[in-house]
Amino acid sequence: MSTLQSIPVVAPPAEEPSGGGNLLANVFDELLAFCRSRSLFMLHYCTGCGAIELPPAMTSRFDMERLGIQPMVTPRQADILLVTGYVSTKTLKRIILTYEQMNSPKYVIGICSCTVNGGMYWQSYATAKKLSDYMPVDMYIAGCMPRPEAVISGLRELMENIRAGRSDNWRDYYQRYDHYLGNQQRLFGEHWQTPTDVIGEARHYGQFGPETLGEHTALLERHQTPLLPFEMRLGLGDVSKGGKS
Amino acid sequence: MSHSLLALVVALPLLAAFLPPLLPGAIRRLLGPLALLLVAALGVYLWRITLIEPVSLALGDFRPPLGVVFYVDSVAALFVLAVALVTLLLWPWRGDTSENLDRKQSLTLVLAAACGGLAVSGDLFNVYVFYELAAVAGYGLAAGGGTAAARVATFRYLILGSLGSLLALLGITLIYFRAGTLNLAHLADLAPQTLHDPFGLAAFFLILLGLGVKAELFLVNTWAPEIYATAEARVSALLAGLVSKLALLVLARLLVLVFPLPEARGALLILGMLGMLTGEFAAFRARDIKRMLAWSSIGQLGAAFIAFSIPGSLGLAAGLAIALHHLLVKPALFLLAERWGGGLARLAGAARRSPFGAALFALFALSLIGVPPLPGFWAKYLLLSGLAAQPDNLYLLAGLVVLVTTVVEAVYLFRVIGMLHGRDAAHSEKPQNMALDMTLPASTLAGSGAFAALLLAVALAAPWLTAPLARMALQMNDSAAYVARVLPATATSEATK
Amino acid sequence: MNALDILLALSALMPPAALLFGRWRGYAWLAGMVLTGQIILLAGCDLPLAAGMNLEIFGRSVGWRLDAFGRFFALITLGVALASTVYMGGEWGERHAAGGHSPRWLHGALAGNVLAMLLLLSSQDLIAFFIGWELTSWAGFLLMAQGGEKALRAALRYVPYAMSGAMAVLGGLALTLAWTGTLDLAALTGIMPTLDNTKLALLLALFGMGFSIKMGLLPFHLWQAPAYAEAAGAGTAFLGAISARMGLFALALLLVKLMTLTRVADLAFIEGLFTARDLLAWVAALTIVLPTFTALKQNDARYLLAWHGIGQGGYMLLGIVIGDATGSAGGLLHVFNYATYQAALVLAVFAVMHRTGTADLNSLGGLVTRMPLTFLVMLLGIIGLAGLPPMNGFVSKWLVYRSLMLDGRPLLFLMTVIGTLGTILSVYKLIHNTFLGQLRAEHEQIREAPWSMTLPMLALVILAFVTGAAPGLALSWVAEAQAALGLPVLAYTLGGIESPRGNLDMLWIVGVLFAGFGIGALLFYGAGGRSKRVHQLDNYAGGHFLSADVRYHYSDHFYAGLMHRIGPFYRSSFTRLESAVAAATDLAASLMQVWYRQTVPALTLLVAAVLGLSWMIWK
Amino acid sequence: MKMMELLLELTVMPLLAFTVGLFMVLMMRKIAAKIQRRVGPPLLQPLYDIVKLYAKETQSSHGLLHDIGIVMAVGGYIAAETMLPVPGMNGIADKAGMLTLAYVTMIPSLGLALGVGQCANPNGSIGIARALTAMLAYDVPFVVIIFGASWLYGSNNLVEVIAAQQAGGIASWGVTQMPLLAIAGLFTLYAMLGKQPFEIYVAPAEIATGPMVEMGGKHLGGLFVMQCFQLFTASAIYVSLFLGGGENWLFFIAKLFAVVAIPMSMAFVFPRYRTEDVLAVVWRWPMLLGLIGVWLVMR
Repeated sequence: MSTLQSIPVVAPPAEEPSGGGNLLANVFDELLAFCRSRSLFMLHYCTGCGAIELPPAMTSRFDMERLGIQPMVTPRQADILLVTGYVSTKTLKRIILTYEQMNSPKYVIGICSCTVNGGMYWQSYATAKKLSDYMPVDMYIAGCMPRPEAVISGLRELMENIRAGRSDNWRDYYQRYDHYLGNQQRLFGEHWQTPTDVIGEARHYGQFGPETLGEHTALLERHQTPLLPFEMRLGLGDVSKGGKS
Repeated sequence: MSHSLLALVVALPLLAAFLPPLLPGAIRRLLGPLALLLVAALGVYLWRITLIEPVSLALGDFRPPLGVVFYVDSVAALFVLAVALVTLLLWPWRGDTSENLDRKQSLTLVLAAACGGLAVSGDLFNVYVFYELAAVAGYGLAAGGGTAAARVATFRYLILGSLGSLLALLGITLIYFRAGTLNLAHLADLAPQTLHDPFGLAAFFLILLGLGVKAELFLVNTWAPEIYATAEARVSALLAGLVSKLALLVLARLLVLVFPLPEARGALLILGMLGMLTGEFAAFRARDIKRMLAWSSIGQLGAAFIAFSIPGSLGLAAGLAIALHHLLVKPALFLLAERWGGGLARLAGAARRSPFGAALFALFALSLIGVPPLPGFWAKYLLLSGLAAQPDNLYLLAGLVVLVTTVVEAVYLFRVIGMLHGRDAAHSEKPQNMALDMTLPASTLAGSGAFAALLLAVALAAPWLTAPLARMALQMNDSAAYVARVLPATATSEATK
Repeated sequence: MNALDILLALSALMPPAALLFGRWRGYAWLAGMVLTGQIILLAGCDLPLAAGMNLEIFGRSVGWRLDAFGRFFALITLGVALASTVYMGGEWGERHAAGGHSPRWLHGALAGNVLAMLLLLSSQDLIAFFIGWELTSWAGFLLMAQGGEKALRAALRYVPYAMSGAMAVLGGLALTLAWTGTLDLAALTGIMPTLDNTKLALLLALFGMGFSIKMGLLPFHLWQAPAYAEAAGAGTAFLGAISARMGLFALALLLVKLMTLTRVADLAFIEGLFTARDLLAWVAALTIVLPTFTALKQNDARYLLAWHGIGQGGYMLLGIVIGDATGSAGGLLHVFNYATYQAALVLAVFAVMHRTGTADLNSLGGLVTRMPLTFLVMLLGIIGLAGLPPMNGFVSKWLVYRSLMLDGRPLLFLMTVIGTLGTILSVYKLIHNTFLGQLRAEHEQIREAPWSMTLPMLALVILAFVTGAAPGLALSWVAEAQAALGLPVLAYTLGGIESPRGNLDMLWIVGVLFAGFGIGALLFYGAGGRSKRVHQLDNYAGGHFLSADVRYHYSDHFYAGLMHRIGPFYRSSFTRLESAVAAATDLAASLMQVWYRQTVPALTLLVAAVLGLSWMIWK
Repeated sequence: MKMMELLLELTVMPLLAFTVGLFMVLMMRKIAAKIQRRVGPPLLQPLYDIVKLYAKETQSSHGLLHDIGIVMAVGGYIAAETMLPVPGMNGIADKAGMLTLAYVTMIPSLGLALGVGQCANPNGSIGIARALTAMLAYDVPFVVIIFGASWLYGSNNLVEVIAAQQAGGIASWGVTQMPLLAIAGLFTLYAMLGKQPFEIYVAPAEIATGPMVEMGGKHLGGLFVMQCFQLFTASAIYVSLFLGGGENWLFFIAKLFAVVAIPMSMAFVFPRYRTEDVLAVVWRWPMLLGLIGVWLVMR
């Protein structure tokens, strides 16, 4: 059990914002960070054997709920995406979609060695070896499989990171979307796309970074019709394309 | 003005029927209508004077009870008018050949004369004669359809009709045997002593059956559907519209004058109810429009019988209203059915070909089932209020029968209306034939349009027609006045007694 | 010429005018103006008013006289006709005409209905009443038959029902005349209650059956849903909103004014336990529950609404049968309320049909972004139909509930609530399957309905909302109608009622509700992070990638669990009853035809003669 | 100043209800934890959850109606709380009555249903279909109970119902006056709270939490707030009808928590019914009890 600092996925902790002198704003941000750290809804994407260690972690013996952690069912509701085992190419598509559908701040935890480096599947042609190539991972919990204690410990560390404002890799996905998309395209082919609109979100929430757009997103835009949401309209204006998939 | 004009009611059409062979073409064709017009005018005139007071005429001035008596009260006058008008509206203007046409026109005129005679006759013997005359003319006309089916139907009609005549004659003989007279007024005078017993009732029943053949009375009406389905539409219209009403009128007179007995009324009521039930229900399953109309007319006449069975002038008013209304509506419907005959399925979409015809059909149907403010409603209203006022539960039952059968009637008539407006069958099958076939000719539309105009006029004038109707019923119900008018001497002797 | 004469004369002019000028575009506006004028005239005149036209037929006078009770219905009729006419006059009417239908006949039928209803509502005696009744029936038939083949078939199914009803009424009329000697309604008011129980029961049965058929009460309700649903759009709205209420008008007249409810309660089936009044109340309650249950099973929006229309009639009758101030006010108010939202709902469904070409609840979905105004109409409409605050449907139902509670009728009360709950379920299905869920690919380019359609709908729901927030506006008419009918009059306030046994102040309730919504909106939009709209395909599907060609929508068999439980409850026994009657008629008809198919009629004649003679002689 | 006082009450009542509701949620989770031999969440856990959800930085909405649904869900309950008398405050309870209250509490459900519908997720629609079915199930005995109470106390007005009970002490409480109805009411309340075995519309493993499937961020937060209100409202209605309302806040809160605690102590040992079985069980037992109870009351 360890956060593997050697894997360059976590951006160096940003300097604590100076706060601009507004004490109240700081307090408010602290409060929000605290609440975020004490209320984590997790979506366990049970890809492999690691999932078996989660029930003990949740139930009477270890009781995650006392830490404010509870399981949730859909990506919209969840804060943490737990990927619990080897990630095949096919599964990875679903994981990426699920990740993109989660609301930020969102955190990814890779459990088991398989998510770190492919583990015992390291030579399989159909397995994605390193989860952090495809999405920002906040925490790896290595082991084959990690015991509930290890899982809990990892989660506690994540909580601490969140409270201290050190864990906001979700921004990285927006800011370096081209990078992640490139890796995804390399694996899935150039026609890869999800029904989500990451670039639009980056623009909407002001998370645009220098590497949000690039050659890979250009490739994406070439064949993708963006899925614009249906706006309510009275039909008096022009009939614009509502969007297609 | 001399009342001898009365004789013209019979004489004019008969003259016009038998003269034509002696006349040149143009006049020949116009003579019949002309005669009928005259009779109609006469009818209007008679109606206006008889509303005040009935008139009677002893032919050859033989005083009754010896001679032939014509008696015209407002009812008879109205029927004379109706006979002339309806015959005129159903006049056969065209025929296959000239000879054929001659025959048709002559027979029609004979029929009109006989009907007029039935309306005005004041004694049973004349009634029988005119009835036979009408029957013969009817057979001739019905067979005139020319098809084998028509001939077969007519043959059966002939057998039934002859048998009926025979029964009627037997009844009349019995009456004569018992009372020694056939003059209705005289009979009315004598009936309480001589005829109000089982014997007299048996005679009445025989006459009822005999005349009932024409009046489509239940038991003896089985000829009607076949004849109406196979004969020419205008012939059906004449038989269903006109002849039946006059037979009905005679029966009603007999009932009022000679046999005002509960047993006689009961027989009429029960047979009327059965007629209504069988007629309307049978029509419910009719698969072609002509048979449907035939059964419907059996039902309607049943309603008229029920109405006449109600004692008092209220029942007569109801019966007259029903009969006159049916007289207006049924011929028009038969006219429409001429082109629309055959299976009901053929009618699909016909409204698109003849919207006016379909509208007329709907109008007549609505009136027939008694939708206010059309005249049919007032007739039905009179009938029902008359029935409801009777203490006897059988009358209430009859009311129930009327209500139920009206529902049935509405269903089958509207089924036809639905067919007319439904999807065009022409879409799927040979469109051209169908289109030509189902379009009503202008003459038909004109004929039934005229009936419709009359119907609407009656509907609009209803508030002003109720008083004359009531008056007519009163007159008809007043057997003392009848006797007094025809036999002034007896009446006075009665009075002095 | 007094106001009633003008009113009737204008209405009498409209059908021919429609038949002559119905094709002209401006006709709808003309008719709309006439109707508006009539509404103003009617609302402003002093009642009661006797028409100048007075006929004398068979020695009885036939006349027309409008009182406040009739006016209440007349105003609703005119209002709904106005909305329907305007709706018909725009794009919808053009499409209708382009489909091979006749705008003249549609306008004409509508105008004919209005005339017939006004005649009925202002009738002074039973003959005038019956004339109005029949005209209403057949004008209704004309309106029903306008929507093509299916409509015609449904309308034909209506014929036996309508005719049976009419004949029952006519029979009742004849008996009334025979037993009381008068047909004048005012005179009957005094006489009819004095008839003995048997006669009264027979009259109640005849008239009651006739009126129930029009109203679609159980078990005579089967004709109504298809006949109303399949009619042409604006016609459906008119039929659904007010036509069937003529039956209620007549029933109220009969039960309250002519017979009086106390006399009806004297007619006991089981002495002291179950009277004719209870029977009526139970029929009303079952009419609420069973048709609502049928509505729940419908997959066609028009049918769903039509079935609810039948069910809602039960509330009205129930309120009137209870007969206290609150209940009868609730029943009468429900007529008005129901007309407002039902017309709006039907028009909204037809607006959707206008754009999408279907009312099949399994082929729609997600239209809220494309037809938001229609959605708003339907939303407010279903809240009214379901009887939830703040719409007016709640107020009238509340009055009925309350009077049932105070009257101590737990089971009837339960039935009404079950009806309401069932309605909530069913209308949610309606709005969900039409406007919510996934927007189909073929509907992406759909536009909002044109103003000629949205305006009348919006006007109706706004009216429904305003009279929901301030029910006193409509209750003033109701109170007048109650007084005219001889019912105890409700003491109302602008916001509802005040009573020691529980108040209702809709002004406050609506105010607080909207304040609550305001705070909710403030919390939602003011606090928390920004949100971003996402496409409907950006959706949870267990990791599956959604695409527009695959339907991701739940519409069919919507309440599967509920249907599993209650689906087999009564197994369409009414339909079976109807087919049994039809089959029996058919059988009777076949038997009758046997008579006319006999081969030797002469023999029959002879046999009959002999039998008849022997009867005559031996009798 | 009567109006000012009323306005103040209208503001305070929802706030208090929310606060109490928060602790009810906590209690519920604690009870679940205790039954499962866990520690359970900390004291302010419900608040943490709500704050976190509102504070999500990216939130996805499926359209205006999705938002409005949540607004209606929360706003409807805020309005409903003002019609529910609590110790010292009557709000507009005397202008509405309990029947109105019962119907106003359906507004939030309708709002939620609309919001879920706009999400275009069939899981959500199925959830709503089931939730409405459940509502049909439990509201039927519920109105029987309302009928019994309003018949017993002769009024539809909750204020008077409570006053009548408090005037006579425990002997005149609903629970002693109409014990059968009280049992039926408890059963109904249980079903109303929608915990196991009545959890048909959430069904996480089957339809992915049903109505909540597409709810994240403040949409979900709004639902959490709604849950607090819902718990409070349901228990407060029960307390007002059967337990004499609140003489003071202490007793009131004790009663409220007791009422919620009873079903919750049973809930977490059950699996889940199917929809049709919910209907069967709720229409059978509480209905039967309720009708007998009403008969006894009216006798």
